[in-house]
Amino acid sequence: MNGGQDLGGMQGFGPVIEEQNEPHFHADWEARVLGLVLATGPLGLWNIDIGRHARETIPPQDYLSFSYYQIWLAGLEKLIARNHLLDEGVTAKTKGLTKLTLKNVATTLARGGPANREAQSAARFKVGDQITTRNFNPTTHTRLPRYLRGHTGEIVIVHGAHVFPDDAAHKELHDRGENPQWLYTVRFKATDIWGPDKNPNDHVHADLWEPYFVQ
Amino acid sequence: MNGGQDLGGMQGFGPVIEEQNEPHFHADWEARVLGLVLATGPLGLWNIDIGRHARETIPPQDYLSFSYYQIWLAGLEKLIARNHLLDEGVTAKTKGLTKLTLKNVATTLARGGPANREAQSAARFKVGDQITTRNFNPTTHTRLPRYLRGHTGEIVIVHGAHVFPDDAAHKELHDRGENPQWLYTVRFKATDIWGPDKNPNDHVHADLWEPYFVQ
Amino acid sequence: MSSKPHDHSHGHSHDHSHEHGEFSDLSDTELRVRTLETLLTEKGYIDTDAVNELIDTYETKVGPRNGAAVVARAWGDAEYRTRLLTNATAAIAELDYKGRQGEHMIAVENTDTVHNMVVCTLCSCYPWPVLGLPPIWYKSAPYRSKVVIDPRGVLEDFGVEISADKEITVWDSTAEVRYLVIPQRPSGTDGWSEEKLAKLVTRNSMIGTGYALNPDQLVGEVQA
Amino acid sequence: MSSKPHDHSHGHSHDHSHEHGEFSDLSDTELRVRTLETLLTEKGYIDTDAVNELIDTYETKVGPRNGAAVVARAWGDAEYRTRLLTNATAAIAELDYKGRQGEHMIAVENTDTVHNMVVCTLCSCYPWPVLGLPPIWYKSAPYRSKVVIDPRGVLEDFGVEISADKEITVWDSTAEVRYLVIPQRPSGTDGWSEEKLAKLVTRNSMIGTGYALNPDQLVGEVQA
Repeated sequence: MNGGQDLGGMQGFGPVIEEQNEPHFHADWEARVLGLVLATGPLGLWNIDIGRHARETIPPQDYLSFSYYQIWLAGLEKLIARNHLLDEGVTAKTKGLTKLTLKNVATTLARGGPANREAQSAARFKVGDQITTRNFNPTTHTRLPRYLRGHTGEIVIVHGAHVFPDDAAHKELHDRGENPQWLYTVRFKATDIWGPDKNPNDHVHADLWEPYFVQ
Repeated sequence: MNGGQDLGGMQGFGPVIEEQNEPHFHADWEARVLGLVLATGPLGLWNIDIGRHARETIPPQDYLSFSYYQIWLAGLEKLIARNHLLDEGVTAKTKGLTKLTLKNVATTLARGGPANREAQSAARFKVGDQITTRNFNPTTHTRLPRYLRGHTGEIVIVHGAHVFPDDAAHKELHDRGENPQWLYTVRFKATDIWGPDKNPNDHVHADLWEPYFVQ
Repeated sequence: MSSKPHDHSHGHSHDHSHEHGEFSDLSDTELRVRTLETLLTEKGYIDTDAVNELIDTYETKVGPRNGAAVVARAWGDAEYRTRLLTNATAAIAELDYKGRQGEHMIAVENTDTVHNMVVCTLCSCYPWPVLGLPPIWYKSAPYRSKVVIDPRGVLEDFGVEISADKEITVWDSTAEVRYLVIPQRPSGTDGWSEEKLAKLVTRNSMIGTGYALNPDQLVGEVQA
Repeated sequence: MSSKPHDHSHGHSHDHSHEHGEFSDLSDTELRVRTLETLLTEKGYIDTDAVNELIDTYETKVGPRNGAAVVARAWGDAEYRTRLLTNATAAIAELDYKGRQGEHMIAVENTDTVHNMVVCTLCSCYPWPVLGLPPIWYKSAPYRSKVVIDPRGVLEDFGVEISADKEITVWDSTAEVRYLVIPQRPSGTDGWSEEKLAKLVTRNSMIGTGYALNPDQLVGEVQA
């Protein structure tokens, strides 16, 4: 969706300012929000794409005003509400959920959440191929940002099949599951994306799934 | 510029909500802001394009959070500061400026600010011609919104030469004055702009100047 | 019941700082405006009577009744309709509506096959001489962002039904040209006077987010 | 002197209302978080010790020193460098850095002709196992919006000089692949140990918003 999260190429935010000796957290609650997000993920009620969509559907004026942990908090609250976790009479036990315990933290983090999956078909593109990205504007989750739609680039890496976020984020709409698709790194010329006044030496790379390409 | 003002095609703001029996102003200060903007314009220190750029350079998180008269106020404050109107020792008299008086209000509003000018050259396009808009991303003022860049449409009205905002807004950068350019209404298919899932009956029109077209 | 433990007070926090445009509540804004007006007046840039007159003009004199008169005349007078569609600025000036934010007018006509909607995605351009000042929703992010990409969704927001096979045409006012929609004349109005026809013409019908009223909607209906 | 009559208090007003995400100040946020944690704990979804351990992991155990060790080894060991450039996930796992937000790693190498920069325009994707949690600026709108359209302007913001004829390549982390920049090895470091080399490798140099330190910058320099 073309929400507040789709920031690539927006202007007017001012310079990037680095905070000197930046602490990990600027308030205790920020650390707690990190911990809550990491601790509730393993309940298995949502995946990373559902989580991202919960954050990007925050109205743009809020998304752009919130600090990043405020965005995470608002997203987490949505996921919790949508799954009725705090409804009266509902508990982890009634839901059949198992909480992450201290002794499983290290192994859970070390395992992570790999996104590669067995391919359902052969890759249609190879390194060196030119592709053109589709022009679409779904209100649902996508990882093809606006600034890369309708542009031509060159495939430079083939990653194998990965979970397709546009489907994985929307179990509520359709039952395509993770629908793994071939993932490629595509190299775009800055002059193609932004116009001829850009430095002809410069490029942008992005990781894009096969369904994002004009076939 | 791709600022907070460039809203066409953004998503996530929620439904359009009409206020029943909406008053002209929601607070007295809103009326005063309207009056101040209209009263200071005739001082001749800035034109409509400079005024628009003053508003669109408000950081996006503010632009999207402000009410519209707050945007006008912030823009007006910038213009006043940039022209040093309120600096110590400076007055309308020392600046050689004449204020709008009560007796001139009606004629000033009736005159308005026509933007048509004598053409500097012949029109390069006529009704029925196909044009493709340029892909550019200036940090300066433009009236070619992001959603209409790099798209093909058909000329349906030729308006004559009009003040070219991209230049008129930036007296401080270059001395091209109003640099009048041919202005056209261009008709785009919704499916071309947004993708094939849009209603094939639908269209968007915009008023675009000749320099916005790929030549 | 929602378990969200946060309130809905007006105002929210910023972790990042920026250098302008911030103020804590409406009374601060009011103070800013008052101070600005006082200083501009003292220094001779503005005249209070002129400011009052400017406000009064758009608060009490110029509004959508002007546009309604134009539309009603076009409905009732085929030659005027032709002039309006050919040179709207001149045709509208026949009724003495002209000037600021109406210098270059175009009238677009709704038909059985086409529905027109007007927006300014980049700011708040609006045909002041015929419609007055725009309503909040017209200047708001929801309308400006959505009507060009999802005009049918916007009509739904307004409770307006439209068939999928009717063309929706959106006019994005990116230049100094201003657009007035001529809504379709409702049936059952044959022989009506211009004054009576004008009562059917709502502001929203001249922007494209509504239709003209039917005769049976007229009684008791507040004219926006 | 500025005549702007407004203050800079933290918080600003909304004329429009919306239904979620609002709160008036940090203490409200704190209260929201505390209540949420309490309820989640009481209902058995989370374990406080686990939450504490998760926080502690990223506050004290995982950070850019991991990435610096990877880079230093690549600088000093040509075969490791080849493995890192060929299969970064496996090469990084040799140093026991792996897992969440580092499942699919790619290492990109700065050279005399190419400078790499990493971003996630759509959220805040960042290679946690090697760099820890991202700094605020990495997650901020200024960086995410600007680095893809004006990477040279971003380098200027960081005070980093770069020649116009050097290629700048930006990697937008739009999938679950995470990028680590291998900065150029500074001259004057021949024969240095990996431990000593690692001290030259700043966090920013592994994102691309800085270079590795020169030996003469090492003394007294706080390692970010």
